[in-house]
Amino acid sequence: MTAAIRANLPVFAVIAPLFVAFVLPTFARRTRLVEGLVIFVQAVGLWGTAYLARLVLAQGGLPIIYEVGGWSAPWGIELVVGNLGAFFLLVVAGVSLPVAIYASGNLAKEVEGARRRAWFYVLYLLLGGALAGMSITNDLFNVFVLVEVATLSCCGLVSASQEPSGAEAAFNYLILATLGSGMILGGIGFLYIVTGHLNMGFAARALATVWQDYPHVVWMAISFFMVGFGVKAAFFPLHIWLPDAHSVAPSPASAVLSGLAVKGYIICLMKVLFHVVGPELMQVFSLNRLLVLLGMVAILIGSILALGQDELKRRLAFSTVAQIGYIFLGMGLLNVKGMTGALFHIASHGIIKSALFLAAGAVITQTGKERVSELAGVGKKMPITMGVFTIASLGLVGIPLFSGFVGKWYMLLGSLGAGDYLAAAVIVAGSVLCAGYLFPVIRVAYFEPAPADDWQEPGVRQRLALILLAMGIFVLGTIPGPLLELALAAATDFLVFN
Amino acid sequence: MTDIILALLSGLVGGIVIALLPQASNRLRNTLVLLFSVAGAVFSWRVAGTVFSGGTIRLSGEIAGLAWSLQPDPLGTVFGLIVATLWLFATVYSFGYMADEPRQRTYYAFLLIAFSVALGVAFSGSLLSLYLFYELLTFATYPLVIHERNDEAIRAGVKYIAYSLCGAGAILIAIVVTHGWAGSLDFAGGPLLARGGLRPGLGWLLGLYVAGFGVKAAIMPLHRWLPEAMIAPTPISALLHAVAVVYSGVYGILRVVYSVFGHELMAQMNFSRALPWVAGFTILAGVIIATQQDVLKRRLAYHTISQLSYILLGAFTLHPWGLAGAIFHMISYSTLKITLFFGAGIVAKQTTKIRVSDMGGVGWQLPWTMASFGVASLGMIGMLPLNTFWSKYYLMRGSVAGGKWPFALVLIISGFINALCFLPTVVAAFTGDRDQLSREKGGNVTLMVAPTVLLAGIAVLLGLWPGLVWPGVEAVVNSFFIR
Amino acid sequence: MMKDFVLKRIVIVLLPFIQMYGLYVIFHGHVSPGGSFAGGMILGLGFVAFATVFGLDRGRQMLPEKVTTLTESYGTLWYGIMGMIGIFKGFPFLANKLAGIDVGVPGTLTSGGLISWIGLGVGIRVASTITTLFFTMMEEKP
Amino acid sequence: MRILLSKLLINYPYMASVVLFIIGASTVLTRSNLFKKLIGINIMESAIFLMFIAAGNTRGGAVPILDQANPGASYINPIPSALMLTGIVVSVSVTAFALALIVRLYDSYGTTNARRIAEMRNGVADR
Repeated sequence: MTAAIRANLPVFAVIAPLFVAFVLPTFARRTRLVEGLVIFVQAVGLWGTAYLARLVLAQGGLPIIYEVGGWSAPWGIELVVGNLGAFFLLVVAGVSLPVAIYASGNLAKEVEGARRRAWFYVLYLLLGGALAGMSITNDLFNVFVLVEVATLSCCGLVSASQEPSGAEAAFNYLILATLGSGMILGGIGFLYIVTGHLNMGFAARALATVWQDYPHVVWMAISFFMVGFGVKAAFFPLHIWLPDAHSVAPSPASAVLSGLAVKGYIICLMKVLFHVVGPELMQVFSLNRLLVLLGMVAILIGSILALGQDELKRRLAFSTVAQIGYIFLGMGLLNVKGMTGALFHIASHGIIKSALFLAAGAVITQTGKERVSELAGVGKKMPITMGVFTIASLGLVGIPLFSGFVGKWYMLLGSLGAGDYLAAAVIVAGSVLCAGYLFPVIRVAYFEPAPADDWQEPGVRQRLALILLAMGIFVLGTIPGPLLELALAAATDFLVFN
Repeated sequence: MTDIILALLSGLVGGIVIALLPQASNRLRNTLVLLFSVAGAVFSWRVAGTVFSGGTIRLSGEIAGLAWSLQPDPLGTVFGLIVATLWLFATVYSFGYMADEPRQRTYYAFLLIAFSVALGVAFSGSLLSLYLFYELLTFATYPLVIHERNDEAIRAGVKYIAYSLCGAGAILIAIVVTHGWAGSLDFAGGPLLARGGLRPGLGWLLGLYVAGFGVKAAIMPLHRWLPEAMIAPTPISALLHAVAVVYSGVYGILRVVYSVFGHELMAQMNFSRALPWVAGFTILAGVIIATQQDVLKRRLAYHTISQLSYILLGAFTLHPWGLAGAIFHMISYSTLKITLFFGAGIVAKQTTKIRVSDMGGVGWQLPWTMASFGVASLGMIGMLPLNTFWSKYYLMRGSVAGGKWPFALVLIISGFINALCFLPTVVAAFTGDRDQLSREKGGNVTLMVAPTVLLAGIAVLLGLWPGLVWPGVEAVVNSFFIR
Repeated sequence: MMKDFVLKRIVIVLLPFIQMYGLYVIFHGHVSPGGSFAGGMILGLGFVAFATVFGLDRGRQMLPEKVTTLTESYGTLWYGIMGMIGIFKGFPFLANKLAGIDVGVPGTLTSGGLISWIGLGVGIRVASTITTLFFTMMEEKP
Repeated sequence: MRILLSKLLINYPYMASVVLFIIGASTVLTRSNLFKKLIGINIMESAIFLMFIAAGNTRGGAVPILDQANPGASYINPIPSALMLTGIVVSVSVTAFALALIVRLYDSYGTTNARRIAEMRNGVADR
């Protein structure tokens, strides 16, 4: 039996959260059972993905190919757990477990009613399953379906808070994201028309031979993909929905939205751009320069906009826009170092931004204060929460020994390797700006006199989740070992063997 | 091996312990702070003993796929010793100065942590660990800078952290480039870039490094944060803004010049010929601005800017004598400057006078303090029985021997301006009207005066017997020039 | 709720046929156009027609919210269980012929193996989702 | 010109889908009524479905059901149609969800005009 489970781990990574999500509504009112089941699924998921990652590493980067229904590649749907898949599965599982633990403690204060909370978990698990699917599917149409599942779950999560602004943000997000999915579907359509394949490997092989016959169609397809995924991943000029959506959502939702969901779309875009279109074709269309340029603009503008926000969660949301810029910049450098940096930044930003949002959420639910200027003295009343916030800030700024540094180091290596000194300067300037918008929070929290209000630390589960994430930040920064190996191997896959 | 870990940990652990103590328990806290500082100092001295007796201590490991190492060489050890020794004095002085100040727990906790981090800067054996500790030093000292917590302090803090982070960013880029060119960042194997020889872009790289470390070394025009940061309590100004923090910048530049580029490579580069001029300009401009300041601490701050460039000038001569002078000046200047600051602090605390123009007659009230202040002022001019005479001597000798005689002239002129800068204050302090002065006692005078007088005594002692520290200076020079 | 007698009778008479047709489309997904989604839609639209004519309350009586929640959840779970048959037999998820399921003669009803049964789960889910959506929207009236 | 026109005419489904796509996208982006935005989304998605299905169509092709009587017939590619069925399901769920959100927005703001909602919210935020 265990052998059967192990052999089918790739598909379980996708369907287990989905099916648990579908069963949850039947016992929606038994909150403890729901929470227990969610945490159990996430914990098992983490174990399974760790096992998969070990398998992939042990195979020396050879992907585990899973043929659903026993149908092989061009006809059936493939799940490919390669370096990239294992990497992102690990990130998804690693971040969603602490967030689920946190949610089980904090959600009661943010979402009213047991049924609504159960539906929150349904959407949470659906998002997790969709992200897992996105990371390992090798089929373009599956990408579309999973992207849609993720988008709808994200919108649901955004609107989970009862405030009307939540519904508005969710609607705006939904409209733009659906526009994006339409674009993605159109891009898939163009690729299918040109290549006749939906399987990424086959499409890539066909595209390499036929793209010269249909350069305009391919160009259209690529631009559709860029805009479509760009909207969903909040890539710079298309980020307008993100600050509203990510700041009004309940804090666990903000954490996964900023930490994971956005990255899922980026992973899909990476797959399409590097596995299907290929780096050579990207250079033909000057896509790499566009990515670097827009990435730099995103870093600067996102950070500067974040500086101007007084609402803590909005500030973090704008920071996400900037950090997404880093990932795109690293992608656009088109060398292994830069790509590794971008991939590692996906992991480290995922974990750091989750920690930041969860800490901010804990502060907001415990004190009722949403603005940075009102948070004087929080650090003294809630040392663990603000301690984690501090660690995460140091990580995001990119202090050595914290996870953010590793990604930025590789991106710097990449940009200097590509001879792009401006990009290197922007990467560093982004760090300084990042300190500019995060450290005032810490200063206000620790070094301003505390009011007499009786603020307390959040519950045990929230603290546990925060501490887990902080440890994650530290571990990723000091012994990133397998994750960095996977990122490096995935980057090599992207750029060398294509 | 264990010494270095214990030296680094004593401050860190101490800081955490202090932070966990209740706010009220002053006596226990002071005892513990002293204990941990002494421990840190003792272990640093033990490390120094090992290094100067020819042993090597190396602690290296791979973190996040990059090689990090702690390996104090003579230069690092000298810096570490300066930090460890002066920290003890500053700690004792703090007990006196801070006795009636609020927020003591935060103050001492971060004082100890900053101690650890400064030692880390000194003992790091690779550019990466140097960068890490350099960056951490900013964060560890930030709470000390904004200790007053008023608007001015917070503005100074923002400026401090912004300047430092920008500098650190420049250093990070430079480190990445160095990593790409040299393949390694470890100091142990000689100058990193020497093997590659001259190559295009080397000047830019040096510029990045100098700009990055120059922020903390307060090279003009990157000095703006330093006078502002004088809002901090006096022991902090003395320790951090006259010694530890700015020295970390100076130390970084010394490292870059001698461990990253190497003096041979530097000598071949066009850009390195411009650097002494920057330092010379900063020397003169800093001290001239200092004479214009009326607030004593600001005057001292600009004077710091000037004096730091003495060290840099010595380093940029690329001559053994110049380096010897630089190292000697690191040692002698720090003892004198900390004395000056301590003196200013005692005056401010005891008479609430912070302006030079008000200080007439203070000397009669605080004879020991002002005597030490006078001794230190003489030292800043470079008078003979004081240690700075020797450092200036070697600096000039190095400038002339390195073919850069105009800088010897700069040093002499600067000495005269220094005289204008401090002597009138001292003279006024002992000649002014002594009767109309009110004295409101703040702090514990004994604990403040004792370290001040002791440091002045040390300065005189080193002036009389420079041989006391000469072996250390010689070891540093030999480690870079004789290979 | 409509008061037209003819309409009510016709719906009563037609309802079984509509349901029957929905099931037919579901089960013939592999041999004719349509399939579980279209079939489930027809199945659900039967209930929708009933609720339109007889009113929301009778519709809810016939298909309480509890039931739709259950069918929604377990319809999907059924899909999962069917998929797991392959895994239990030592083959990949959703394995059909490979897992030794009888696939009969092409062109006949039994030629789909597991497909019809999987389709049943999907169809039930679609039907209950459609009815839930419809009921919810009818309730939303302010 | 003639060749271009004839090419355009032959490929009329694609042309129609392009026109529909532009109509849909511009409706989404320019209209401030939430319902019109939603309708625009639906038009846009229909355009893509149309394009996909047109791509799968073979003129004079047979229904893609295995038929022993006529083994040599050229079949219409069933994959795009199957995919678009999924796409339609997705679009239905998006529409349903968006409608639910519009209902909630109408309940709390009393209007379905996106611009006015934004104004009201900012007014609340500014206080």
